[in-house]
Amino acid sequence: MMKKSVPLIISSMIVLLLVSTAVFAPWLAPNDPYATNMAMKLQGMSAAYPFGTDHLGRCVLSRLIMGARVSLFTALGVLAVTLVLSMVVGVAAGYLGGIADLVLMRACDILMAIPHFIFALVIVGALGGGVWNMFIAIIIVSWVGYARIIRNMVRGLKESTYVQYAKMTGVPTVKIVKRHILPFVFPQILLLLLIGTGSTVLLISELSFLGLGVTAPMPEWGMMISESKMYLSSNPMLMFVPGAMISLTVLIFDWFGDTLRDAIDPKMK
Amino acid sequence: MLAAIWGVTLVSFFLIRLIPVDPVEAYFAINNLPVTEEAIEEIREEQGLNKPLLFQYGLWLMNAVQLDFGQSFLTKTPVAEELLSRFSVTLGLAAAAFFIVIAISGIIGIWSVVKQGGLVDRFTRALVFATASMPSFWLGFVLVYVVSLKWGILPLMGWGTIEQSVLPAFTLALGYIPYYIRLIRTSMLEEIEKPHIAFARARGVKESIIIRRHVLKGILPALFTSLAMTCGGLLGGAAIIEAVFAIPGVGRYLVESMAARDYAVLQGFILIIGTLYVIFNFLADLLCAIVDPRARLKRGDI
Amino acid sequence: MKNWFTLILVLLVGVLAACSNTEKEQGNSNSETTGSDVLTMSWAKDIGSGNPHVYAENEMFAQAMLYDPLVTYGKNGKIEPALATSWETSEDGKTYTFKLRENVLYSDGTTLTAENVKRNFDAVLENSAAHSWLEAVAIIDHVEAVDELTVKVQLKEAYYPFLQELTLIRPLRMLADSAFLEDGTKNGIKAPVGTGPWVLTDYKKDSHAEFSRNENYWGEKPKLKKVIVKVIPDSQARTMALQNGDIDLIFGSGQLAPIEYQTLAQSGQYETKISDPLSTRILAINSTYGATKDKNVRLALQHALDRKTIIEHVLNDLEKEAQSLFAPGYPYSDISLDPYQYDTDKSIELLEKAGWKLEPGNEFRTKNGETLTLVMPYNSNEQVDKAIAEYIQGAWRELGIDVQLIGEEWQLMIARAKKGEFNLIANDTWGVPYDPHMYIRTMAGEQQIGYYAQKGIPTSDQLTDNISKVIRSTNEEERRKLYENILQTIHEEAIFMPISYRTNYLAANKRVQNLSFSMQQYEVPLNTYEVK
Amino acid sequence: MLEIKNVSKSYRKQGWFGRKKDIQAVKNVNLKLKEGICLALVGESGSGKTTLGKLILGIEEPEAGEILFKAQNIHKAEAGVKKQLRKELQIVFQDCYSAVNPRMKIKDIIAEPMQVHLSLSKEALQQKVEELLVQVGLQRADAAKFPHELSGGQLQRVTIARAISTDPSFIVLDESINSLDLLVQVSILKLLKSLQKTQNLTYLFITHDLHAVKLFADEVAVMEQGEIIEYVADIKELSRMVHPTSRRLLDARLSIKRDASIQDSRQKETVS
Amino acid sequence: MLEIRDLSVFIQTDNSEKEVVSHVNFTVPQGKIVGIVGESGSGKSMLCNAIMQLFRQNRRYTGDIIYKGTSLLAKSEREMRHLRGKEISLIMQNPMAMFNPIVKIGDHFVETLQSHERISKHHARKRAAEQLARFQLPEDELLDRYPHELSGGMLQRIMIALAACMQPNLLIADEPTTALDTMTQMDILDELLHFHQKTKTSMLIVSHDLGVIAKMADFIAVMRRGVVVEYGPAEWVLAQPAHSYTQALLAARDEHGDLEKLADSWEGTTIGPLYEYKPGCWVREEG
Repeated sequence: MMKKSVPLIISSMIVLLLVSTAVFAPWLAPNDPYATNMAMKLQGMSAAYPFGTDHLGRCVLSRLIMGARVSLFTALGVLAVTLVLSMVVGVAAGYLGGIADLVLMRACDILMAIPHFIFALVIVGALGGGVWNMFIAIIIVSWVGYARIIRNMVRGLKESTYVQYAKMTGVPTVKIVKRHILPFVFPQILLLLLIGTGSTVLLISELSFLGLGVTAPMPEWGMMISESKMYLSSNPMLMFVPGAMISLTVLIFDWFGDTLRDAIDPKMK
Repeated sequence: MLAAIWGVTLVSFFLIRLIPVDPVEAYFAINNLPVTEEAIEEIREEQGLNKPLLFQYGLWLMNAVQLDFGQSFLTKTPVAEELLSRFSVTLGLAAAAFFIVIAISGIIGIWSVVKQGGLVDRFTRALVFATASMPSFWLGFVLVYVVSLKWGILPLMGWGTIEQSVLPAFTLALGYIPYYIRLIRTSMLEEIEKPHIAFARARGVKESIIIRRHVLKGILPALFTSLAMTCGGLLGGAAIIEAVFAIPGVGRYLVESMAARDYAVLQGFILIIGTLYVIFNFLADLLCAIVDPRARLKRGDI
Repeated sequence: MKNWFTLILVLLVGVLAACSNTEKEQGNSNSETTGSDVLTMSWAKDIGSGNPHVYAENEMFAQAMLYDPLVTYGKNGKIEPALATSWETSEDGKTYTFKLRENVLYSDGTTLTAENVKRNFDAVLENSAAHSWLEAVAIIDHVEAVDELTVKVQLKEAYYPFLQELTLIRPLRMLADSAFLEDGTKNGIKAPVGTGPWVLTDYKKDSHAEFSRNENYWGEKPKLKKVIVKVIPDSQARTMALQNGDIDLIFGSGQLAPIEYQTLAQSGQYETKISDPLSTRILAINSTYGATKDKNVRLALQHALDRKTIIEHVLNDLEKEAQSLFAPGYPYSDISLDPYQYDTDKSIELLEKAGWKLEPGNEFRTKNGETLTLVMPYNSNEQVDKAIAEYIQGAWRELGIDVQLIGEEWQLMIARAKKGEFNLIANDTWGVPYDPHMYIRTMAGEQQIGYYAQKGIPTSDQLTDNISKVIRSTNEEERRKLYENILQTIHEEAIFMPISYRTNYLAANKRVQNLSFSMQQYEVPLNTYEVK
Repeated sequence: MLEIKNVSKSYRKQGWFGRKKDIQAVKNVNLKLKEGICLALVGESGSGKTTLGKLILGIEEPEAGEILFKAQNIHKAEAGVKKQLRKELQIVFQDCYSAVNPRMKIKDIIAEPMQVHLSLSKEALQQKVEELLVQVGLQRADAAKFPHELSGGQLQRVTIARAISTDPSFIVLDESINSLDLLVQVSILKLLKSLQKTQNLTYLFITHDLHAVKLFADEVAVMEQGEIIEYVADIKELSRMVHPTSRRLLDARLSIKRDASIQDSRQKETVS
Repeated sequence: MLEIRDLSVFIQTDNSEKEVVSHVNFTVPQGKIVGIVGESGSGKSMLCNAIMQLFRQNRRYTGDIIYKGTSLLAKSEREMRHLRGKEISLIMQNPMAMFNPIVKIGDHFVETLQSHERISKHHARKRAAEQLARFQLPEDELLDRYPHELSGGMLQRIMIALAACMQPNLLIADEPTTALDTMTQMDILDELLHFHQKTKTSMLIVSHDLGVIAKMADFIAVMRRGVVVEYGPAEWVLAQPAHSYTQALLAARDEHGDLEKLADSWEGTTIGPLYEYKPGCWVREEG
């Protein structure tokens, strides 16, 4: 079903590289990302500090590498939870129909009516800052849309002849869903979620930028940008580097999603 | 549609009530005032916060229908007034960004289909995609730093003149452009694959007519639906842009009100933005129905 | 298709038209910013509606520009005449009689009278709930207009800082009769009409405000003709606006990040200035929570704090090192206390004494299997607070202290502080003219940071008793004694860690001259500024 | 064997502004199918043939009337009986590609109904699948293939294998050959015919192709707008149908013999 | 008038090339109807598209297609566009998909007319109405209707009217009745025949249904896997099929056939050379 493609191999390698950077961050970081050293603050590039140091004399590169953890782990965690949540609700609503469907669709209408960023902002505001609350907020705002997509897909599949046949023959519902519905829905949604991961990374950094995300001294890219804002004229590198990291991550996930989609379904290019 | 708007009122009212900070305490805190029990009770009474929640909701809803969202806890001014004056600014910003999105993604998207795979096409697309992946707050600062401060081309910040709107509108728009280039490109290619295009070619219809009348018109419904979503997103995304560029818009106001836990403002804001979204979607459906006669049959509830 | 294009065209034209309209408006005010006696400054927030008797949305500096008090706060807490030229206090300290200045004109041309002053006082008293924090309002029994220019204020009880609190920017400043609504001022005013040196002449919410010189001002008239205040919420944006020449002046603590100030100062292209101490930046220690219940731990922390590094590197030398809770120039604050010196050895010794031992292989000290953990919330939007917190966390890790930072929005942080769920928290004293009595007073009220600081010490009851006594005292000598006692206890129990004295600072174009600061933190002495 | 008594069914269609419109798909239909025969149900599209098929299979519920299979009411039977009925009643769809899950292997497709109705061990199931494949003229090796690897004719054989796997007695052939190539149609019809004999099957053959009917069916019923308008008990009498719609259906058959009149007129034109 | 000379069509995919039409030869004489019959995948539609030069990008051709003495393969896209619809018209199968659902019927006519001559919208509409009237269609009613409001049979009729509106010299009908009911199919075929008799337009009709071809064609070509196995005047091919594949097809359509005796597959070779076994009748030699 899937074609082998060179771009896909390259892009998945880069994603893998990124993820393993996050996983092995504590061992990869050349310096302690939390160690403050006022004597060494706001240094330029050097052998010891490849990207220089920040306003508390911490190694920027080490903080960037550790920062990958927050962004990626949160984004991937959101991906996983959203996947499960939207699958369960979407399939239930789409396949069973009735009240479940009605409730979901109305909930969708309403929740989609509030722009994601604002919704997340309000939820984080309500729950308080911190990685965990931010994580919850992002899931709350994102799962509904996916659930709706799944619901629509399931509705289409439910009408397909082979599902009708399976129902007619008396195949149990759980088995029909497992066999005839999930294998079609799963890869599509995974793909959509992967493509959406880029925007999740952006959302995380935006919330952190506003001081609603992670707590210091945990290094997070959005927060690093807001910390370094005041050094823009004296030390522009400090702001440039985390921004570039965010862009790069978003771009890589976009590209990965694109290549994956092309490989799965070349027509959708 | 009315059902959806009603739902939005529910969310805007009760979601805000989830916030664990007591609004009265917030009122005191934001004013840096010491709190006494009597003072709390007095404010509570004054704002009707001591009534049952459902009663409060009913009251709020009744007033909201008459475009009265109550008074800001913070400034004592009517929320509707505050919001409307700021909304005009944000809508201006969003509208400018909206046209930039349509213009740029339209040109690049159509170009990329008509002159597929050209060098210029590839380069511009790569550039646009790269910029879109940048966080808007960061991009905003970099643009201000480079364009305004280093080159001195455009004004730094503020709002009111066309020059002042260029940078923020662009920053806001950039995030959406690649999405639309992709949407336009994908749906145009999809449309071109359709058999009726082959039939039109077989009739010798001019390529320009095919692109205009068949392909572009064919992608409009998908475009309208997405644009309606984007309108909401642009209004939401304006919050950060407004902070960076010192624009007196509603997004910045939201962030400030959020920090102050100004219930009345937050509720009114979410209600208005949700209603706008519902209206945008309704308009999109309407436009779709105008373009695509088949959509007229499908719409059941209004 | 054609219709669609037309629709877009129409919308486009509409937006352009809207833009060009506002452009014209903006253009007018822009042209005036370049005048030689016009100063353009930035402010982080909108100035508000200009009601002198309420708080929130109104920015104090603007209220101070428009309205005058009866008396003002001079150097070292000396009360000086303003709208009142002289005053008398009765023996029992309950009656104050003010003689008003003659021929003081409001900007609408009306004259200041005793009746008018009474009306202002009454309007404030009518909204007493909002002012309950302020003893000067709560303590007033009634106000009388004795004659055309004499006002008598009757207090319920004696209250020594009454005059001091009359100098506040709000709420006891004078508004013209014509500006009152029927129900007073609590629900707004008709127009900002005051006796102050400035008159509000143009205002666009969240965008800009324009003040013109009050030609009828009773005192020395401002040198500038106009002051335009632009609202720029972001500090980096303010800096860039100054560099770009869009504004002439950035004024105020927190309006510039220390590093930004330093960069501007070092560039030599701008006039920069730092004020005398205004208030004290402190870390309050919770004596009722966790490890900091132990006095030895509190003392250890006092010795572990390296103020010099914080001031040099985080505050960029913008603030002076603080040795005591109140700067020595404050009333009753010039007592000699032996400050805690930065000495990590002593700190470790104290920790060991308190039973917190560093077991081999552990990163942090432990006692009975518990780790020495200090909870420290900070306002996630305050970059300086955040940097200090992060620095302390890093520095104290070397002593085996685990500082857990909780970055929260200000509201949530306050909520946490009210519940007392912290070991350490950044706090400021109230500054001129409130201190010392206002900050001391918070220590007696529940749910306050100061309350949690003292509640856990053995002499807590005596301390709060002294606090309530000192405020009621009419005897200068007794007051001095009580304050000495209070400040002594605070110091000995090591419940506050003063870091630095907050200052105001400003950065301006070289063309702005005669730059100075007021005594009060939130007042900009624009009267004296000049533009070349 | 199967008796349809006064069965009616209508669909509700939702229109603009929620207006609802009822469309009568099957009107008061009576039919009796004898065991072992093949009844062809003929009619234009939209005449209600497929709905009738779905009613018989229990996919749809009738609004009025009843359908008896082996004297059991299909729609009102108890759960146990219903399961037995599901085993006995099978269907072969028109579009074989949409009738199978494209991500399942042939062996799993065929095994699906057996897993529900027969409790076989894994090996026995495998064995049975292979037997079925051979029975419908495919290779044992095809079991491991995916649907897209097979041609239309082969795949239709798979769905036939699936249909007969539960050992049914009645199969609805819902336009089962109409989208196949001509020679493949012939081969499928041959297969079905031989299966009918060996398995003792009864067919309801839904089609609009009278040519295939003539080759394959024993009895014919013609439907128009939900009603049976003509019933022919003997296939040999097909050309003697009298109802105008039946006549038109007969006339619309395209013969490979040249239409004399047109031929004549043509020749005249070329001469003149 | 149209001559296909040893035409082969190759479809190019990413890294391979597939021959879908192989060395096909036949001609469409002026004023005659040529029918091509073959199973799905036999390359019939590819042939139609090759003549119209549609989907040029990923096709490769060898041999030649000569229309009125000039090669269509050599023509530029611009020249082809002028030819399409005006000189050579195409009717495609599945009329429901061939009309743009969001464009009114009348506009389909208008854009076709305007693409080939300078004509105002008003005049074009008038011409469209006349054209619809010529095919006994209710012109005033149809012009402002959308395709989805009409039945397949009606749309197919409109398609014929549309294809005929520029008075083409050659009308290619690719499976014109496949998606239709049997009764509608008959009507459409009659319509086409009627049109042919009136205008003497040359036609190329492609169908998988031998019945359709038998009804319409003067000459019949039988295709199998991209190859023409037999070609000749309709009478000859139908009465005395020379190739065994043609014979099998005919037998399956025989009214008096017996299921048991019919051939259900044909696996013969199609690679043998084409030879003329009678004047004008060509057949492939079988292995």
